[in-house]
Amino acid sequence: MAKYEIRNKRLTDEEFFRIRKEEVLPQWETGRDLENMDECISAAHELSVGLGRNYAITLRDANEQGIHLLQPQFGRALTEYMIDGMCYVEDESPLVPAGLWNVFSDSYTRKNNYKMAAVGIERSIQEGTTMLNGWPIVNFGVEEARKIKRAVKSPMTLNSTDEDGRLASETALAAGWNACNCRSITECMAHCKNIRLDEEIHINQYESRLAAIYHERGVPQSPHISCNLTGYDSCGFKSFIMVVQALLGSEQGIKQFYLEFGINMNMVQDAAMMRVTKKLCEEYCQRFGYTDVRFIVNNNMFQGAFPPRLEEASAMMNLAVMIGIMGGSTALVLKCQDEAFATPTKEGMAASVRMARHLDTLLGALRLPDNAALREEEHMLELEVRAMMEKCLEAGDGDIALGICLGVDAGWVQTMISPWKYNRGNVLLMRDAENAMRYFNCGDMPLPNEVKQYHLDKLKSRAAKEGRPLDFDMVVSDLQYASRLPIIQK
Amino acid sequence: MAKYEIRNKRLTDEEFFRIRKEEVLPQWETGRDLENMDECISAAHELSVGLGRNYAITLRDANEQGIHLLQPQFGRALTEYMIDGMCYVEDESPLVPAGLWNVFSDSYTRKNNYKMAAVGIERSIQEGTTMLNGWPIVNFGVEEARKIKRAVKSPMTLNSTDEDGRLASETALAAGWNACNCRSITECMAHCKNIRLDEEIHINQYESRLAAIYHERGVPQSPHISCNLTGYDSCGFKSFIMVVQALLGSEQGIKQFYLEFGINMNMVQDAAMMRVTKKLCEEYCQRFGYTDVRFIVNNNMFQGAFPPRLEEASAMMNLAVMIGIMGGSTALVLKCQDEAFATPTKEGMAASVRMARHLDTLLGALRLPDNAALREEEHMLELEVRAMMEKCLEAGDGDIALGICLGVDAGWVQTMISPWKYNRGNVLLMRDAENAMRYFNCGDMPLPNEVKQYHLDKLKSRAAKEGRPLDFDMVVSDLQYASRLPIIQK
Amino acid sequence: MTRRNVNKSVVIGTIGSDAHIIGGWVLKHAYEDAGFKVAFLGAMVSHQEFINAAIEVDADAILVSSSYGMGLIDCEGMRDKCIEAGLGDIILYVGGTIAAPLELERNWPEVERRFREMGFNRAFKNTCTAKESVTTLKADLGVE
Amino acid sequence: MTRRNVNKSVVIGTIGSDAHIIGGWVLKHAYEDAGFKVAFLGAMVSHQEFINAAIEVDADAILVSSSYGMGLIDCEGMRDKCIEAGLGDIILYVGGTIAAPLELERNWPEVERRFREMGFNRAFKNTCTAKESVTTLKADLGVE
Ligand code: B12
Ligand code: B12
Repeated sequence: MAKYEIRNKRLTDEEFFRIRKEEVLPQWETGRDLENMDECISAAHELSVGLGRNYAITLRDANEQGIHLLQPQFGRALTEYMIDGMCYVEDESPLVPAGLWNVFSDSYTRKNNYKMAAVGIERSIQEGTTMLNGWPIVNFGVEEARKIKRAVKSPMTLNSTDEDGRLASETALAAGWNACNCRSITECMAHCKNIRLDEEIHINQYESRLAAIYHERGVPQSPHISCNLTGYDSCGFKSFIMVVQALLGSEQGIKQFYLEFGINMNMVQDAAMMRVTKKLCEEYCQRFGYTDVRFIVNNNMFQGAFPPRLEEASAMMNLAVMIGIMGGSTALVLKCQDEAFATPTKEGMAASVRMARHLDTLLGALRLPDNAALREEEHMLELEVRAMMEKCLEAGDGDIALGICLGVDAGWVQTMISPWKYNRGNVLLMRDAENAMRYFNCGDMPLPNEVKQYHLDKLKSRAAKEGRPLDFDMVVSDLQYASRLPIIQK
Repeated sequence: MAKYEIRNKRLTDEEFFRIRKEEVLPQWETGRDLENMDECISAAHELSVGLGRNYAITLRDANEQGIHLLQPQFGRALTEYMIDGMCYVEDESPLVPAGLWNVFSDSYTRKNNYKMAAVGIERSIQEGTTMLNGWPIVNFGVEEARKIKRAVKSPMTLNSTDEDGRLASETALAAGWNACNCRSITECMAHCKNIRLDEEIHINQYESRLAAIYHERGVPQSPHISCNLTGYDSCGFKSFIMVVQALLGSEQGIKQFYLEFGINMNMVQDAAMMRVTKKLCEEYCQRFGYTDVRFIVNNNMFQGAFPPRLEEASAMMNLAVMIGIMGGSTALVLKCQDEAFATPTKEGMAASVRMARHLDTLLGALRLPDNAALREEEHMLELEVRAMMEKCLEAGDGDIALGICLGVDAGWVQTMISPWKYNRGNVLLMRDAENAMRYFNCGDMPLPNEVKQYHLDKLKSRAAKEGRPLDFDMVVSDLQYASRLPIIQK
Repeated sequence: MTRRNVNKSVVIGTIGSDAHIIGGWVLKHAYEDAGFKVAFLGAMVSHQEFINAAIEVDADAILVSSSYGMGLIDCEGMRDKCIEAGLGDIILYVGGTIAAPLELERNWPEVERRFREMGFNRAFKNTCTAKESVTTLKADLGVE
Repeated sequence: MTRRNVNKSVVIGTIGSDAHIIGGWVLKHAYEDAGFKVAFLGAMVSHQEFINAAIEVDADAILVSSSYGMGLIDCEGMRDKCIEAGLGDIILYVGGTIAAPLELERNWPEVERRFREMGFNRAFKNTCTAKESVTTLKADLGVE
């Protein structure tokens, strides 16, 4: 246990401001503009609460009123492309007034490789098009970020982390955006290769604390807890890491979380995941004394491979929106018809907003009715998540930060495919006859026998339906179950 | 009771062949080519069973295997456009091997106005495009119909009735298509103005008997019982008329019915309608001694106004397909993105097939799980349909043909808006908060109090949600609830 | 337009073999709400029936609804019959989904041109709301 | 292509900061199934790591996967480094979603041209299946 120093403990102001000054702001020259935190906060207040465009408040109100917020994603190399594209979407779709923006930075920025981001900016100017996969927020700095904030009508959040998103988050927050993802394990599993989990948690503690400070000082924040990992993870694993992150973020003082689910595309299983996760986030937070924390369920779309044709992509998106609404989400992050090819275009995003809003109109107040299949799924999921939580808490002697690090070492915490070198990856997942995600082999994950059996039984339904035994090839081909175009018989 | 001569009684061969010779074949010159019925049947056998492209068999097998058949609709003025368009769809989409065709004739043909159809053909040739809203099957005759049948790979059915579709059906059947809709009340309510229901039932008895004769002589048929009426009818009314039609068709010897539901776009209510209708069709058929009849659940899309833009139309279509699959349909009749503007184009239909097939892949074996809301809806629907059936049967002294005619007179059988002059139309329908269709006022329909109360309670949920009292304006604006484009706030 | 006295009265119906009655039903309510006298003939109305009703109620305008795609054929000769019946200056509107092939429906100026040529004063797309059509007619009639 | 002895061995990894590992994982299995020796370097591999591994396993080809949209930037100079390392004639493939803006991804000949100019033998769209890529490599290597 002495292996890791990390603990789930709030950073003191002293530590926080030391890190800020020594480690975060110096990462790139634009950090200088953020030195005066009071100024940052009051600017943020003016640009979000002041303009009536605060992300956290909008989200909370929509949740209370049962309104669905649509959330397009957008990220281009240059500020002018950003403003042009986001205004286009707001002008060509019914995004306003029930919308949010999810802006992503480019991957160089996410890797704190601001020199390469600068190369990308140069190249983009030269070529007259975007040569980066997102907006390099750090290179452009806080004033440019404020310019965007002023130009668009819907509240914004920033999606920019891999190992270390602290400077990006500082910049976004000071511009009146929402920021500060709370997702150390997600990051390791989805985007990282070499960083240790304890280091990543430490970095994320800073981000969470940062959001909390803004919140405490009157600029409400709603950091994202994401489980949109590789697109090929079990619901239990996704749910588990969200509960863990809830504890880590709450300790730093976050009061409102945006639970961002990456769904697996089976309505019943996904609904179960959303419900169980919220319930357990609340329950575990209660248990550890975080009593005034709010969790809002939202969902991103399927994070796996999309089909490379309009109609098939449209079927995917409609199903995803439907699962989100029927499953109880408030905000719906949108992909678009270009998903299989390139980062979203403004035309694609406007189209997605039109589509999703209409589906929302058609569904009205309809939700997935409570039913036995859903309850069984919830029950099994709860057993699974509780088993993993208790295992890690026990190992960490009641400290979840420590426990999860040890859990990764032991292989209890793992997913099937990840770039992260600490991921054991001996779990195998495939889809059952209803396309719910199941453990074909649960590797070293500490799942209750009842849960294992449940998954295997479900898989048998598929074997029966297809009339062939389950095998490893199914695992591989399931990675593309939704992206292969159907065969046309000529 | 002496008011009507009509009875639910099988036409004798003598009557049938007399009508055929005297009333049906002479309607237009192409009727001559159908005189020899044995020849017609053997040609039909060769072109459908022989080629492995029989509609009824394909439907039955798909139903048994749990496969979904996609069913595009198509109809243009000239045979060459038909072949070009249908082959295009089969070449550009995964329609084959799990597809069916729904070919519609033009409205002049449906009104037996073959002279005007001829004008439309001429105009189409002149203008080099289709100036009719469907394929004038009677004017072109059986040889042209066979040409189409040979050119396409998927089994075909004909949608061609208003008052009198007998000659059209004769032509289609002799070409190896499926035909003979069994839908006298639907026709009156949807397409007619002046004809009396007893006359229409009489005409339809011929069509049903015709299908039965082909079936008995080795060319399986699966006539459609449709409830795709005005698009603005209650589920109970739709279900009721399907049960009535089942009795009328079975008496004539039909052994397999294609139940074609027009859905109202609320997943739970539509699923309830599909289940209850099938159950009651079976039950009432048993009761009247039709013991070997098969009912297959299928659905058409929403029959009301579609939105005039791609993305909104796509949301509609995806939801409709989802309701069909989740609700238990085998075949899914498709509309397309052009729905609000003009009869389907080949490009639009190919796109719909691609979309629907992908959604089917994504949903896999998932169906709407049994649940309490669904059971309650089913229960209420059953009460309603039984009440209407019993009322009519009683009035008709056990004869449903007579009973329903009297029911129309009494106003028990009616819908909100119809071109039919005998429709009382004092019922008012609107949508509840979940967009299920409810009675705001049930006029003279003999609904049990429990059912009335249930609908009113559901409507209260909407009043509460919208914070305003229910009124007639809601009835009017609900007619376009799905077709209005959302407002863009600039 | 120099015309007879306006008395806020219209005839509404679908033409030819067109059964699409919903649009007409909505129009009927909208015109009544706007204070018009409405002769609602329902669906599948012939030229002669339209004209007879127009004479009977001394209509300012005939609102022909056509949705099933064959309006171009069905509307031919309607103006001539009006002239014959002494209704030469009656306003003729047509609306709905008035042209069968998509190519044509998308080429709206051409659709309008054809209906004008046939003597219709205006043609309306099916995206036109009932209220908008009331406003237009009032303007054409010069009334409030 | 005149080359050294073919020994059915490849290096696979994603380049630059690209974390998209799933495609590489699929490729790894497909090449192993096809009898190749695979040095699978996982995600975020630098030019030098690719080259070192290629030397170590005496690879016929380096399969560079790039999905995150910055492949055009990341792949620059890769061929030169190969030449420097004495791997001048090694086959370089790139595949994935290799260009960031949609305009460019849709203009495939231009994407191919650019990668050829950078010394890549072939560029593959992300619709290419793992099996297809195996078949192509075998053909390029002249082996079964
Ligand atoms: C409901 C419907 C039906 C119902 C009709 C029930 C009934 N009896 O009314 C049923 C299912 C029975 C039906 C049958 C048929 N239909 Co239909 N139907 C529709 C649908 C889905 C909606 C029409 C509707 O009710 N809209 C709602 C009302 C409120 O809107 P509206 O009619 O457009 O009217 C508004 C405006 O247009 C305007 N307006 C209307 N008329 C006028 C006139 C004037 C002067 C003015 C100012 C304004 C105005 O005011 C209204 C208020 O906003 C449309 C497609 C669509 N639009 O989504 C197809 C559609 C009209 N039908 C079509 C066809 C072809 C048929 C059939 C031949 C069957 C078939 N092949 O599919 C039959 C024809 C029957 C017949 N003899 O006419 C086609 C017509 C194609 C074309 N124009 O080129 C359409 C466009 C569908 C399609 N894309 O294929 N149909
Ligand atoms: C899953 C996924 C993720 C997962 C990745 C998990 C992981 N670690 O692997 C997560 C959610 C973490 C993620 C993150 C990001 N992603 Co991502 N992601 C996808 C997605 C949805 C599927 C990719 C996938 O797994 N496909 C399945 C595999 C089996 O297919 P494949 O990779 O294409 O590989 C096949 C072929 O291409 C071929 N192949 C692949 N490589 C090679 C090489 C050679 C030589 C050959 C011959 C063949 C070959 O063989 C494979 C077998 O068929 C795609 C969109 C899509 N395609 O639907 C976006 C996508 C690739 N991501 C994108 C982006 C931008 C990002 C992010 C920057 C976040 C963001 N802004 O959205 C980060 C970047 C992280 C980083 N540092 O790289 C963009 C890239 C845009 C571009 N190219 O212009 C895409 C296209 C989505 C989009 N439209 O915006 N992503």
